[in-house]
Order: sequence, then C-alpha cells, then structure tokens
Amino acid sequence: MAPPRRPVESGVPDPMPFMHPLLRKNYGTWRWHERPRPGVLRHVAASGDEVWTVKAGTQRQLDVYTVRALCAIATDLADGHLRFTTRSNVEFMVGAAERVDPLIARLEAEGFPVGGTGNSVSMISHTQGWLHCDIPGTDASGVVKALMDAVHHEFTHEEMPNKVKITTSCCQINCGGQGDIAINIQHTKPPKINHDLVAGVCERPAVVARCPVAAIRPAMVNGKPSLEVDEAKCVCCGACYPPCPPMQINDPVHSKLAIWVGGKHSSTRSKPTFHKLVAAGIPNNPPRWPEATEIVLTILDAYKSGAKPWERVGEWVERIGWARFFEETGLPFTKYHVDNWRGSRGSLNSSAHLHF
Amino acid sequence: MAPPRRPVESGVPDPMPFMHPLLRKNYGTWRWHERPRPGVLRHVAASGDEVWTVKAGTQRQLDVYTVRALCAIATDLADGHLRFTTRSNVEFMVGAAERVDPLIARLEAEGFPVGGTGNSVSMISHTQGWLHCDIPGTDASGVVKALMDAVHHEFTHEEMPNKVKITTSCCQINCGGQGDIAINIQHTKPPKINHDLVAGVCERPAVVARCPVAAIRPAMVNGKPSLEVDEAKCVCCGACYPPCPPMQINDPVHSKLAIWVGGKHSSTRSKPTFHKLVAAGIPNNPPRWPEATEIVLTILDAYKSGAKPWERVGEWVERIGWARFFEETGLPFTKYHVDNWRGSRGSLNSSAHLHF
Amino acid sequence: MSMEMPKTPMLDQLESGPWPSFVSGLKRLAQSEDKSYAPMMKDLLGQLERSYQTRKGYWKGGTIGVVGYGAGVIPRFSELKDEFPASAEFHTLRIMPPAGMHYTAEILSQLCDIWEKYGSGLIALHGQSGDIMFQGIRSENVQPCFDEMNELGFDLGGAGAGVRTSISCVGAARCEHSCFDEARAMRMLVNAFLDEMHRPSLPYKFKFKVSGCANDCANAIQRSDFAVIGTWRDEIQADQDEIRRIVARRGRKWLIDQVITLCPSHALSLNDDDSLDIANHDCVRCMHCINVLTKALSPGRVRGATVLIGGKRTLKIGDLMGSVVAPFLRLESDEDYEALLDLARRVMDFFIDNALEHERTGEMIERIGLVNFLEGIGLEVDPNMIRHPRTNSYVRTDGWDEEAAKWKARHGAAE
Amino acid sequence: MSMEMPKTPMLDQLESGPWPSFVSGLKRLAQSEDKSYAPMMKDLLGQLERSYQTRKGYWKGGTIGVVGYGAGVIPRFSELKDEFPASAEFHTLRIMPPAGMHYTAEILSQLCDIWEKYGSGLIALHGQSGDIMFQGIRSENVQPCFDEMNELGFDLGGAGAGVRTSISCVGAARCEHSCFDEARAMRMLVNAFLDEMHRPSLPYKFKFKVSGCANDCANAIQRSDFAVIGTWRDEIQADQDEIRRIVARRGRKWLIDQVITLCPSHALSLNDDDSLDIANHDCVRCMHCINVLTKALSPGRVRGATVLIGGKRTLKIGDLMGSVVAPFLRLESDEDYEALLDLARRVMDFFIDNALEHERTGEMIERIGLVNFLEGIGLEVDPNMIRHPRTNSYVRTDGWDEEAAKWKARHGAAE
Ligand code: SRM
Ligand code: SRM
Ligand code: SRM
Ligand code: SRM
Ligand code: SF4
Ligand code: SF4
Ligand code: SF4
Ligand code: SF4
Ligand code: SF4
Ligand code: SF4
Ligand code: SF4
Ligand code: SF4
Repeated sequence: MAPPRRPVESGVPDPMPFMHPLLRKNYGTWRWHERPRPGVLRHVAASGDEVWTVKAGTQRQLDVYTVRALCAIATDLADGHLRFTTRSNVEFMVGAAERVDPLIARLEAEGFPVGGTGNSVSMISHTQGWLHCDIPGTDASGVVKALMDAVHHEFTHEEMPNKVKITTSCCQINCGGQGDIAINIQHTKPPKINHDLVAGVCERPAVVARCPVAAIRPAMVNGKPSLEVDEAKCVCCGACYPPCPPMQINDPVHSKLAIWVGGKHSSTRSKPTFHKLVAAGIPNNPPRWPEATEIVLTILDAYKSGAKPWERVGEWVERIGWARFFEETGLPFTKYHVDNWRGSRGSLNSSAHLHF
Repeated sequence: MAPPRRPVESGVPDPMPFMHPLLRKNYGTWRWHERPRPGVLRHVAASGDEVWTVKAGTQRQLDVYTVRALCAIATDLADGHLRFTTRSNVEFMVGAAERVDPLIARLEAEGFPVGGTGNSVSMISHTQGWLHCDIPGTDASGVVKALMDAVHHEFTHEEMPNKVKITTSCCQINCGGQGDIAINIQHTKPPKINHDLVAGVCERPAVVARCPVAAIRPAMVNGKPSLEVDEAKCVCCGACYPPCPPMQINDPVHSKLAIWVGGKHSSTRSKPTFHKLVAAGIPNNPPRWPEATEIVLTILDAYKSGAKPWERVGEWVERIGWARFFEETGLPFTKYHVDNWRGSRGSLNSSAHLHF
Repeated sequence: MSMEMPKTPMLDQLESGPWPSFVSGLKRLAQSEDKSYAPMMKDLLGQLERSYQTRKGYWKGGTIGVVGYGAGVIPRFSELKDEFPASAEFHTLRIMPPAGMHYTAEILSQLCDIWEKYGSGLIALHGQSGDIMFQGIRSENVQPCFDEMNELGFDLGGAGAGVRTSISCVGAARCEHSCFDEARAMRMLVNAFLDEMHRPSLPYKFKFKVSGCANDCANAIQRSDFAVIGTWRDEIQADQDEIRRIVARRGRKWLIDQVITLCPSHALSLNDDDSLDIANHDCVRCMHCINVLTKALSPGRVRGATVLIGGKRTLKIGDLMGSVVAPFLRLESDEDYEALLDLARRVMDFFIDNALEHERTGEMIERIGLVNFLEGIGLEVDPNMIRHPRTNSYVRTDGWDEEAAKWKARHGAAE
Repeated sequence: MSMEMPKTPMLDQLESGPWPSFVSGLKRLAQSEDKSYAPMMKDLLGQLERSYQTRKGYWKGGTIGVVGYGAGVIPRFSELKDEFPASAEFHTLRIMPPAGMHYTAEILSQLCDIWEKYGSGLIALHGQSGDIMFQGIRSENVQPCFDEMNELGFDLGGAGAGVRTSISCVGAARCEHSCFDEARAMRMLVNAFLDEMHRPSLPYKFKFKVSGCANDCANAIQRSDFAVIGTWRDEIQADQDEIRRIVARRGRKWLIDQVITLCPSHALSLNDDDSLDIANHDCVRCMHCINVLTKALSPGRVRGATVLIGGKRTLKIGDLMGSVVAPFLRLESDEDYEALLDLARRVMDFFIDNALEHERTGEMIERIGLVNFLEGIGLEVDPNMIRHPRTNSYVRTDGWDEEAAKWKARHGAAE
C-alpha cells in the first residue's frame, strides 16, 4: 500500500492571484469612496482608477448551483472575480460606471437582493443550528431567512441612521457574536440529566469545571456515577451540554429566544459595547419565528425614527435612555434586566441622571 | 444622690430660629443668583428680596477666640447670623450691596481669606490626623494648612475652569472622601505585628474578617495566640489596624502619600466618578509636605491652562486622555496605575481609542 | 503656677502663610493662662509636635459616654500621658448642628461659653459628617458639658454602628435650585431614628445625606447609605426672553460652548430665534444648563427626590456609590414626606435583618443583589435604576411572563 | 432507484419571501438525481424537517480527521441514522479562503467540482470565523476530498484547542482607510502557527483577527484573542479645500451635526473660514470624521497597528473584549511585520505556559492581571492600555520609585 499523502501545509492562501486586477493594481492606495446608490460602492484610487462594487445578499448556506450562478455572473459581467464579506454578502467589482446596471439587473433577476451597503440592515450573522451543530436550541438558517425576508426593504435601501448589524445564535455560546440587535437562544430551565448515559460519555470532572456557577456536582444515581445540578444555582446557560450531552438543556418549550440590543464592535465614535438584554421568554417558533421577528421590527422602527444620523442602535439608546427605550418599544422592563453577574455593579445607576 | 439627668433626645435642631431672617422669609422661593466677585454671592428671591453672601475660609480646627471673632463680625456687620459650609468656610448674609465691602474688609483684616465661591479652589476636606484620631498615618490640619497656603490665590480668585474640591485623608479609610484632587495616606509595607499585645487587645476572628484580601490568619507566636500576615497577599491597606492596634501599619518612612484625581460627587453633566491614582510613593514630610504640595500645584496648573470652561478635573482628563495627563504633568505612569481590584477589567482600554 | 509653653519648632512653621493657622489658635488656647484648659492645650501642643517629629500618632480609643446614650463621644487617651499628663484625655463630643449649619452669633457664643468651662476651647466647624466637634475634654467633664449643651437644645450625634449625623445642603434656605425642603427631610429622617443613633445596634454605621438637586452639594451619592437628591419629573421652566437677552449679551458661541455642547444627553439646541430648544424627554436632570443659565432656567414644577442607597468609602470591597432605588418621590404634601420616611424605615429594617456584622448597606446590596434588596423593601424595578440592562446571559428567566405582566399592569396604570 | 423527496411542510414555508432560500437550495441538491449526494440531501431535508417539528437537534460529534492533522474537520453523526441513513454522516471540512475572501470564478468552480464529487454540494460562504465550510461529507470521502482541495492550494482551518482560522478586513485591497497591509499581517500570523492550528494542543482555542482601522470590520476586538487594529501616530491628513467644498455644498450645520459634535474627544471645531480645526493631540483615532469626510480626510502618514488581547464570547466568566497591550506598532518595513509576529510568538508562548485548561487568553488575563501578563510577554505599561488609572487603594506600592524610574528612562528616550 502506498504511504498516505502528507498534507501540504500551505495555510492561508495568498489572495493576489484571485483578486480583481484593479484592486491588485491599486492595493493600498485607495483615496476615497462614495455610495451612488444602495448596494453600490465607488472607490477611487490615487492613480485615478475607479472601482465600482455591487453587493448582494446570499443565503450563506449555498448549494453548488447557487455558487455556480454567482460564478457565472462574475464571469459574464465582472471580469471573472468576486469576493465575499463575513456577513456572506457577495461583491462584484467592475472598472466603469456603465457596467453597474447590468450587474444589478442580473443579480436581481436571479434573486439576489442588491444592497447591504452603508446605512442599511446588512445580512444577519449566520450560525449552524439544526442543520449542522450538535448543540443548537434552534435553527440558524431558518431564523436568518425569516428575518431577512422581514427586513428585505431595509437591506435594499439605506434608510437607517447608521449600519445595522444583526446577529443570531442558536445556543448561548453565541457564535454569532455581539450585534446591534441579537436574537439568541436563552434557556429557562436547568438541564434534565439522562443519568443512564453520564457514566459512559462524560468526563465528570471536566463537566463540573465547565459550569460558570459551580452548580454541578458528581453524584451516584441508581448506583451509577452521574451528576447532580443544584437547580437554585443553575443559570440555565447550557455550558455543561457540549461536554456532556446527557445534560439535556434543549427543550422544545423552555428553550426560548431572547433579544439583545446595542452591541457594537467598531471603535467609531463610542467604544465597543456589549449588547444588552431587552426581551426574553420569546417562543422558539419555527418555521418563521413570528414573535421574535415582530420585536426586531419594532426595535428597528423605533431606531429608524428616533436616532440621529450616525448613531448606532446602542448609541441611540444611550442618548435617549433606557427608560425611554422601553417606553418607545413597549417592551416590558423586569427584574431580569438588572444585571447580577460578577462586576455588574457598574451597570447600576449611581447618579442623579434620570429620564422621565 | 439625685438620679442622673436623662438626655432630651431632641435630635437635629430646627434651623429656623438661627437662620438669617431674609433666608427664612424667602425660604424655598429663591429665583437666581450671580457672583459679583470672588467670595460674594447675590441671591435674588421671587419676592424681589436680595441676599448678599460673603464667604471666607477658616482653619476648621477653631479655637474659641476665632469662633468668637466670627461671631463678633456677624453681630457687627451681618445681623447676628452666620452659617458654615461642610468645607468649613463661613458665610455671612446681608440684605444690601453696600454692606458687602465692609464685611470683606473686616474679614480680611482679621485674616480670613474671602473666596471659595464659584470656580475657585475651595477649602480642603479636613479630617483629624495626629491631632485627634487613633489611627492616622499623617496629620490633617497641617496638610490642609500647607496646601491652603499654597493655593491661597486660587481660593480668593475664580480662575479655574470649574470648582476644585480637594480632599485629604490621614489614613486609607478616607474620611475625606472623593476629590477632584485627593491627597491620601498610602501604606507601602504590611503591618508589623506586636505579638505580645495581640492576645490582650484583639478579638482575633474580627480582625481576620476585616482584611479585604484574607491575608490574616490566627497563629501561635511564642506560645501566645497572635496573628500572622501573608505578606505576599497583603495590600497594606491598614484595615486591620483600627480593630487591632498591635498590627502597626503606620511607619514614619513607609507610610507614604498618594495623590488621586478626578473624583466628582455631582451628577452635573457627567455622572459621579471615583478619583484615580496618579502619584504615589510621596514622602510623608511634615510640617509642610513640600513634595505633595508641588504635585498638587502641577496638576492644578495643567488643569487651569488645559481645561475648557465647566470641565471638572476628571472631565478634563477624560477629554484629553490619560496619556496626555501624564505627559502634561510629567508624572510617571507605572504598573501600579493599572487597577487589579475586583471588577477592574472595566478600567482597561478595550477599544481602539488611543491618544498619541 | 503656669506651665511653660512647649517648644514646637515644626508646628511653628505652620504659623506663617496666608491661610488661618490652627497652630496659632492652639497656642492662643495654650496661652490662656486664665482658663482651665491652658495646661491641657500646652501638653496637646507638645504631643502634636512629637507626632510631627516622629511621624506617629499617639491617641488610643476607649469607652466614654453620657447617661442614656451609647454613642456620640469619641474617647481619646494619650499613649504619652506620662510626658503630657494634662492632655492625657482628649475626648470629642459630636454635637449635631441645626440643619444647614445656620447659627446666630448668640447661640455660637453660648456654646463657646459652655466649652470653655468644661473643655479645651478647640472646636471643629464641622466634621466631615456634619457634627460640631468639641474636641478635647476630660472624662469627668463629659456629662456636665453635654447636659448644658443639651439644655440649650443640642443633642449628641452619631458614632459606632448606628445612625450617623447627617448633612443637608443649604437648599431652600438660599438656593434657587432646591427641589424640596431639604432641612425638613433631613431632620425628619434623622430624628425618626434617634434610637438607632443614640443606642447604636445596627450591623454597621448608616448615614443619611440630603441634597436639593443633582449638584449634590451634600456629597450624598458617594458618602451616604441613604441619599436623597432633589429632581423634577416635568419640564424645565424656561424664560425664553431671558435666554435671548443672554445670547444678545454673550453671543451665540458662548451659549453653544458653555451650555449646548455640554449637555450630557444632547437635549439642547439653539433655535434660530435665539431661544433655547429643550428636549425635556431626553434631559437627564443633570442641572448643568440650569446652573449656567440660572436666571433663565429652573427645575420643573413637579418636584421631589430620587433616593439612592449604598454609598460609602473603601472598606472592605472598594468604594461604592449609592444606586437609585426610588427614581422619583414627589415631595410636597405631608404625606409625601411621610412616604419618604416610610421608605427609610423599610430600608433600615431590611438592613438590620439582613446585613452581616460590619457590613454597610452598599456591601449588603453588592452581596445579595439589587433586585433582592428591592423586593425586600417592597419597591418595583425601573429602568432608571440601571445604566443599562444586563450584558450577561447567565440568568434564569423562567418567570419572565409573570414579571412582564407586572410591568404591564404598573405601566398601564396611571403614575 | 431514486428516493422520494421527503415531505417538508414546515421547511416549505421558508421558500417564500424575497430573501434567497436555503431550503430551495437544499431541495435543488436533493433533486439532483444525477449526483451522488441526492439521497444524502433528501435524508438531510427529512431530518431537518423533523427538527423543525420537534424543536430538537439530532447531530452528535465524534472524531474524524485527515492524515497528519488533528483538526479542521467537524464530525457529525446523526441520532436518526436509522430513519435517515443517507445523511447519517454529515461532516464539515473547514477550508481557509484566500485572505480577504477574494476569488476567481474559476477557483470557486473548481472547488465546487471537487465538492460535488465527494460531498453534499452544500457550502457555507463563510463561517463566522472565516472558513469556507464544506458541509456534508461521509467519513470515507474526507481524505480524498481534502487531498484534492489541498492540491489546489487550499488548507484546512482550525478547530478544537488550537489556532483558529482568521479574518482580515478587505482593507488595502479596496479601502482608503487601511493603515497597513492587513492580508499580509493576517497570513503572516496564521501561517506562522500552522502547527498550532493543525495539531491543536493549546490550552484552548486562539483566534487572530485583523482590521485595517478602528472601524474594525473584522470584529477583532470582541471576537479574537489577538486583535490587530490599524491606526496612526501623527496627524490626520486633511484637504481643507475639499472641506470647504463640502461645507459649501451641504452647509455648516450639516458638518457640525454630522461630524463636529459626534467627535468623541471634542477634537474638532469649524473655523470661521470653513476649514476644519483638528486638535490631533485630543483625537482618539476613532475614524468617525474620516468616515464621513472620506474625500477630505485620511489617517496620518505614520501608520501601524494597535494590538489588543483577550476578546471572546461568554464562556465561562462572561463576554470579554480584548484590551490594548501594544498601543502602536509601526507597520511598514519587513522588520516591522517581523516585530508583530514576534509579539504574537511571545503571547502564544505565555498562553501555552500559563493558561489553565479550557481557558482563553482573556480569562487568563482576568485571572492573573494585565500587568503580570505584560511582564510575561515583555511589554511595558502605557496609559493607552487603560480607560483610567485605579480607583482602588488596595495595592502594595513599595516598588514605586523603581517603576517611576523605568517610566522616566523610557520617556526620556526617543520613541
Ligand atoms: C471626625 C471625622 C473626620 C473629620 O475630622 O471630619 C471622622 C473620623 C473618623 N472616622 Fe470617618 N470620620 C468622619 C467622616 C467620615 C466620612 C465622611 C462623611 O461622613 O461624609 C466617611 C466617608 C463616608 C462613609 O461613611 O463611608 C468616613 C469613613 C470612615 C470609615 C470607612 C467606612 C467604610 O464603610 O468604608 C471608617 C472606618 C470604620 O467605620 O470602620 C471611619 C472611622 C473613623 C474613626 C472613627 C476612626 C476609628 O476607627 O477610630 C475616626 C475618628 C476620628 C476622631 O478621632 O474623631 N470613617 N468618615 C468625620 C466625622 C465627623 C463628624 O461626625 O462630623
Ligand atoms: C455652600 C454650599 C452648600 C452648603 O450647604 O454648605 C454650596 C453652595 C452652592 N453650590 Fe455647591 N455648595 C457646597 C458644596 C458643594 C459640593 C460638596 C463639597 O464641596 O464637598 C459639591 C459637590 C462637589 C463634587 O462634585 O465633588 C458642590 C457642587 C456644586 C455644583 C456642581 C459643580 C459641577 O459642575 O460639578 C454646583 C453648580 C455650579 O457650580 O453652578 C454648585 C452650586 C452651588 C451654588 C451656586 C448653588 C446656588 O445656586 O446657590 C451655591 C453657591 C456656591 C458658591 O459658593 O459659589 N455646587 N457644591 C457648599 C459650599 C462648600 C464650600 O464651601 O466649598
Ligand atoms: C461554524 C461556526 C458558526 C457558523 O456557522 O459560522 C461555529 C460553530 C461552533 N462553535 Fe463557535 N462557531 C463559529 C464561530 C464562532 C465565533 C465567531 C468568530 O470566530 O468570530 C465565536 C465567538 C468568538 C469567540 O471565539 O469567542 C464562537 C464561539 C464559540 C464558543 C465560545 C467560546 C468562548 O470562549 O466563549 C464555543 C464553545 C467552546 O469553545 O467550547 C464554540 C463552539 C462551537 C461548536 C464547535 C460547538 C460545539 O462545541 O460542538 C460549533 C460547531 C458547529 C458546527 O457544527 O460546525 N464557538 N464561535 C463558526 C465557525 C466557522 C468557521 O470556522 O468559520
Ligand atoms: C465589506 C466589509 C469588509 C470585509 O472585509 O468584508 C466592510 C466594508 C466597509 N466598511 Fe465595514 N465592512 C464590513 C463589515 C463591518 C463590520 C463587521 C460586521 O459586519 O460584522 C463592522 C463592525 C460593526 C460593529 O460595530 O458592530 C463594520 C464597521 C464599519 C464602520 C463603523 C460603523 C460605525 O459607525 O460604527 C464603517 C464606517 C462607515 O460606516 O463609514 C465601515 C466602513 C466600511 C467601508 C465604507 C470602508 C471603505 O471605505 O471601503 C466599506 C464599505 C461598507 C459598505 O458596504 O457600505 N465599516 N464593517 C464588511 C461588510 C460586511 C457586510 O456585508 O455587511
Ligand atoms: S451558536 Fe451554539 S448551536 Fe449555534 S453554531 Fe454556535 S455552538 Fe452551535
Ligand atoms: S446549565 Fe449552566 S449553570 Fe446550569 S448546570 Fe449547566 S453549566 Fe451549570
Ligand atoms: S482618615 Fe483615617 S486617620 Fe484620618 S480621621 Fe479618618 S479614620 Fe482618622
Ligand atoms: S494591611 Fe490590609 S491587607 Fe494587609 S493584613 Fe492588614 S487588613 Fe489585610
Ligand atoms: S444641592 Fe442643589 S439645591 Fe442644594 S445647595 Fe447645592 S445647588 Fe442648591
Ligand atoms: S439639565 Fe442637564 S441634561 Fe437636562 S437639558 Fe440641562 S444640561 Fe441637558
Ligand atoms: S476595518 Fe477599516 S480598513 Fe478595514 S475595511 Fe473596514 S474601514 Fe477599511
Ligand atoms: S478621528 Fe474621531 S476622535 Fe479623531 S478627530 Fe476624528 S472624530 Fe474626533
């Protein structure tokens, strides 16, 4: 038998061979840009070269037919090049203004919404969900599709005060990250333990160590080594589930959705911020999650009409105050909004600043 | 023998019998005020009444001669009334403009600096020190006197961007509170334990409980119950000293002064803030503490020339950035400036905001 | 036979300079050969000079009190009593001043008379908590001295694990920003807890402080367990003609730089007709614009106070500021003031029942969580209590629907 | 014999609406009767529909890899393998794209060809960490599939306790804000740690992310252990004529509202001649004014990057952002880039030696303190590393003089 092939550890490929020639030529010497219309960027280089980018949304979870369709568009209309953003939008670059409209027409004809630039709602951070992950409490692709359908107008138009970056996550691990608006699983009940399986599949000390509030202890159940959860302590985070699948945290009824707002990665104007809980207890309701969608739309509406130009969602709320955020969105404020995690004292109002 | 007299538990006296008649008459109906000159306030009431207040500094630790001198001034020139601010400044109220100058003249003639209003440096928060307290690492009256001599011009003039409230504290307990600038004792060595005395005077469990970092444990030393300090853990705070005087924290050389800036009580503009360490290791050098005084003057200079109107010390630094604060004051920045107390992660720079 | 004045070369250096010198005052007392306290003050100077030279303090505590009270006198015994016997005892009487520290020359002189009879002649006006501190008295004089002051209408303040002496700002007496009757509120609060002040048996000290507005001249938020800060619910009262006069006099740029851009909530703008555009809904009641434009602007008409609980200094978990537990309590009618007192009673009861020994309110809340504290004192959560909602998902939310229903019920109901 | 399409009434509801439907894509694959993956995708649809109905996931992990590597394939075995045998195995190959995610149509088509041969036809462009995720392949196909992709110049990305796939923003390729060569930096960093990526043996995962400026289009500060963010040390480059043209076109108010008042450090003002007054000393390099006035303003000429360490999501102490450890590293010469890599090596070594099992860099720093971490990697403290100095006096400062001397030595010396 031939010896197995050893991998070529080539690492991250050099992008130059794949990059649009105009980008390659003007690499590092771009001067300025503008957005002639939603979905289109015009970048001008020091050389005087211009590149027009047309940006469109995709479903991220792409079948080869769709990938080939995008390739064909690139071949036919964009010099054979394309790139993707981490938000799974696709970008085609051309060197002249007149080549933009045909691209838009073709993309739209093939069902790819053109937009996602500037002050639009961009594609939602997509995770794995029931399609692939081993721990999800909900789906990802379906949630994203349902929401993007609902905000389609906001993707194809630039009518928001600033960019809106939405994220979702199908468990509390949150691979989707922080977002202007985030729709995440929030479990509401401690894990149900399948004691018969623990001994076989779980390394008990590792699971015990994983719990953020030390709610798990080793225990003998029905004469077999298993685990026990102190339900009064448990914050239902699900961290024990990946290392120990018998600790069933997912529940068709009690795994709910929660909505968070005001996460921001950029250091633009204000420093980066974490998103904050605004609504929880939302049913995990496939295939279209109407309850969550409605809350997202409500928040987007309030933001759109209330924020000043350039205010990101969190900056807007910061200015108007949380009292008014809850008033304007009609969302209830509860004791769960008051942070009680370590170091949370900084989130209390230690001032006479008040919003009425 | 007569039964002992029982106290009349009269509590806080009603101020009305002692209040200047114009204040009493217009109680709760003041309309606006202005500051015609440093040390003088003119308040106007809805009734049209005016009251002119002349404010002057005192040494707080007053001998009866000084108190009687102030009383005489009140009797002669201010309708027999006076009041004190918590910063131990004295205020005389009169009902007409022409009565102001004589008051000022008399106060100045008797050595009471007129000022402390508006954007001046007011009297320093005064604590007890060697004169009276049982745990001080330095004096209070002397520090205050030395500093007030140094900032006398700033007390009698209103040349600062905003009010400057200085505090001092003669131990790390900090009865002086937060300040725009605070000069506090900062011990640099763990307590030296006088083991012979511990058994006699200290309730050991109480002392152990008092330590913020759990560095104290009961121990037998020379066959007697005593205490032991884990010097690697000890943060030299002196909290063990009041309940257990044998735990000598005060040291003529190693009890140093530290200077803090940016404390703010008001919720005016920005929320209240704690003061922040800017200089430590300053010799505790009676009778005039020249090293500490010099640093305070340097900070005041930088603030005076650098801040915009209404910016308090902390607000000014916040705007120009800490990098520049250390640059402009020439104070060294060290690892001790980086907070490592619980919850201090929020004090790290988690952003791309940088000052160069 | 009069004692010699001690040599005080270091202290003497504190007699020069423009600020009034406490050393000169101490010397005046020490040299009052006709007064009983002259020897005490000579020795006091001697001991103090020693402290300056050795950089050490020489006072020790002990136990001294007056009949019926368990606190209010700070005992001081000298470790150098052999060298400085006349000041071997140098206790302090903490006496509560009239709210707002208003005096007549007459009453102050009477207090001086008593103090010259029994004490050292040294008086601090005032301590950081607000007491008149009569500093320097021997044990045997404490009771008669207190009795005379008490007869004059004064009472001992706090010390130890009890309610402490309080401060209210000058407020209504002479300040246009005052949002309620600070002296009334402060006296009502403290005087309702005199038992807890005079016979201290709380888990630890408890301080009230009262400021009439967000300028917080009483340092209430950071230096008291129970801070009462004046505010208003409705709109800032604005005299637009006065604004226009100010703009005419000082210019638009002045107004923009000193007021508009300094508003923390971007609630202000200057209209083209030089009137001030105030977005009261955005305003956080910080007082800045009112401070600068005191003639033109005032707090609204619906006035009252915010209550914050838990401020204190460093021990033992680090400094804590008070945090909002009652965003707005109207303070107008007698009932309003009663409601404030009622809240204080609930806080005190909860503190007594739940704080550990030597634990301040702020530390207790830090330990048990604000929500549990609110439930304990019977208050509902409100967004004004937080800077921002939780950023952390580690929370069990299975009571969400119930809690949401509570909010909706409250929110539907009239304020 | 072709299988029947499963009934998917719930999923079908996701075929309507304007956004491209992944369900339609899955169905296209399932209906590709000429392709080997059609049965797999039919069963996959069946299982997914089941998940929608039961609100449960049915995938389990396992162990799958390619020769020589310990990571890069995410194994998925179905719990419903009896019902849906064709998709009983549905592993994912994580493949690293060219930096910046640039493709030719040709290379993408070639990847599709390989994937159609061995896998499901389902590709995610891209995963949140930046991988091309080829989703759905049976164990026996993993090795040949990878071999072909590897021959084409692609390599597996990260998984498990190792270095992870990275993202750099589009940057220099098409962005005027770019402060260095992001693709170069990112490739240099990741490719230097391929051993740690392919044979994971770190305490836990480690992510690099690279953004060319403070806009942080790569989400580096919050989502990576080692964030490289472009910035500049000198002055913003300003074309004042262009500013005047903008003011002429859009008005002064527009400029004031959209730029001046939004500057977080109040570093901007509008001069009377309609030029922009920039106080570069106050500027915090936030990018806002440059973003809005891209034609008139650009980052300075002395460009480089800030490095922040420790960003990550919630587990297990709550979300952490990276925090500054190197305020400014010039990035121009080869040596400059080497110095960045050298820093990364020191961080990695320290992480390997000091982190507990399953502890990310941010958690490690939280546990040991920033200063100890800095000392460990040989960096000096700098005020740019903090928001503000300590507010707490609980620190032992007896090394003050030495530390102050260090600062003075550094500070006297040229940058
Ligand atoms: C006298 C006074 C300083 C002054 O000269 O003005 C003072 C003096 C003492 N303070 Fe204080 N504190 C004084 C106001 C304060 C303040 C300011 C305030 O009330 O606004 C604070 C900060 C606010 C607070 O309450 O936290 C303050 C925080 C402390 C603490 C720290 C409490 C904490 O929880 O962190 C202690 C230590 C303790 O309680 O164990 C303390 C303890 C002490 C003791 C009793 C020291 C001791 O344990 O023996 C001092 C007695 C000195 C003496 O010989 O008279 N003192 N102390 C102030 C009281 C005078 C008065 O009654 O008017
Ligand atoms: C007399 C006094 C109240 C009292 O009950 O005794 C007082 C009186 C006034 N204060 Fe105050 N404040 C007094 C202590 C304070 C304190 C507490 C302190 O000094 O420890 C503060 C909080 C300081 C802090 O934040 O750390 C304080 C923060 C203010 C502010 C807010 C300043 C700011 O911008 O942050 C104002 C507003 C202003 O300046 O217009 C203010 C404004 C005023 C006004 C103008 C209010 C008015 O309209 O009458 C009063 C005249 C001030 C003057 O002398 O210029 N007062 N004021 C106190 C004088 C202390 C002294 O002798 O220096
Ligand atoms: C595939 C992906 C989501 C997606 O669909 O895009 C993903 C999927 C998983 N993530 Fe993630 N994470 C993915 C990006 C992220 C990110 C975003 C990022 O990298 O910018 C984060 C937040 C940043 C960070 O690193 O903290 C993220 C934070 C986590 C965590 C929490 C780590 C923490 O320290 O808090 C876990 C749990 C763990 O590591 O134990 C996790 C664990 C997982 C696991 C391995 C769950 C598990 O334990 O089995 C998921 C495998 C799903 C699958 O079936 O493929 N994933 N994960 C992303 C990787 C694709 C790619 O390679 O491009
Ligand atoms: C293409 C992309 C980079 C890439 O490597 O793929 C990109 C490209 C640009 N970004 Fe970005 N950003 C991209 C993701 C991001 C992200 C990360 C994300 O989407 O998850 C952020 C951080 C978001 C956050 O803070 O949570 C981001 C924050 C910004 C900002 C700061 C916005 C703010 O005010 O906070 C700017 C500045 C601006 O808007 O002018 C910016 C500006 C830009 C500019 C205008 C830069 C330029 O001059 O070319 C680019 C065109 C944006 C457009 O489409 O209008 N980009 N940008 C990413 C497109 C993602 C998408 O499809 O939506
Ligand atoms: S968020 Fe959770 S369920 Fe979703 S992909 Fe990440 S680890 Fe899996
Ligand atoms: S769900 Fe979270 S808090 Fe509960 S036992 Fe598991 S790890 Fe611990
Ligand atoms: S600060 Fe310390 S030494 Fe000074 S009076 Fe207060 S408790 Fe005494
Ligand atoms: S000085 Fe402070 S840290 Fe040190 S032993 Fe005493 S109480 Fe503990
Ligand atoms: S707190 Fe407000 S009301 Fe009270 S004196 Fe100060 S400014 Fe006036
Ligand atoms: S009170 Fe403060 S927050 Fe309100 S409008 Fe005036 S400056 Fe703005
Ligand atoms: S991070 Fe900065 S340099 Fe990179 S693409 Fe975004 S705006 Fe351009
Ligand atoms: S980059 Fe940001 S901080 Fe600097 S001047 Fe522009 S807006 Fe201000």
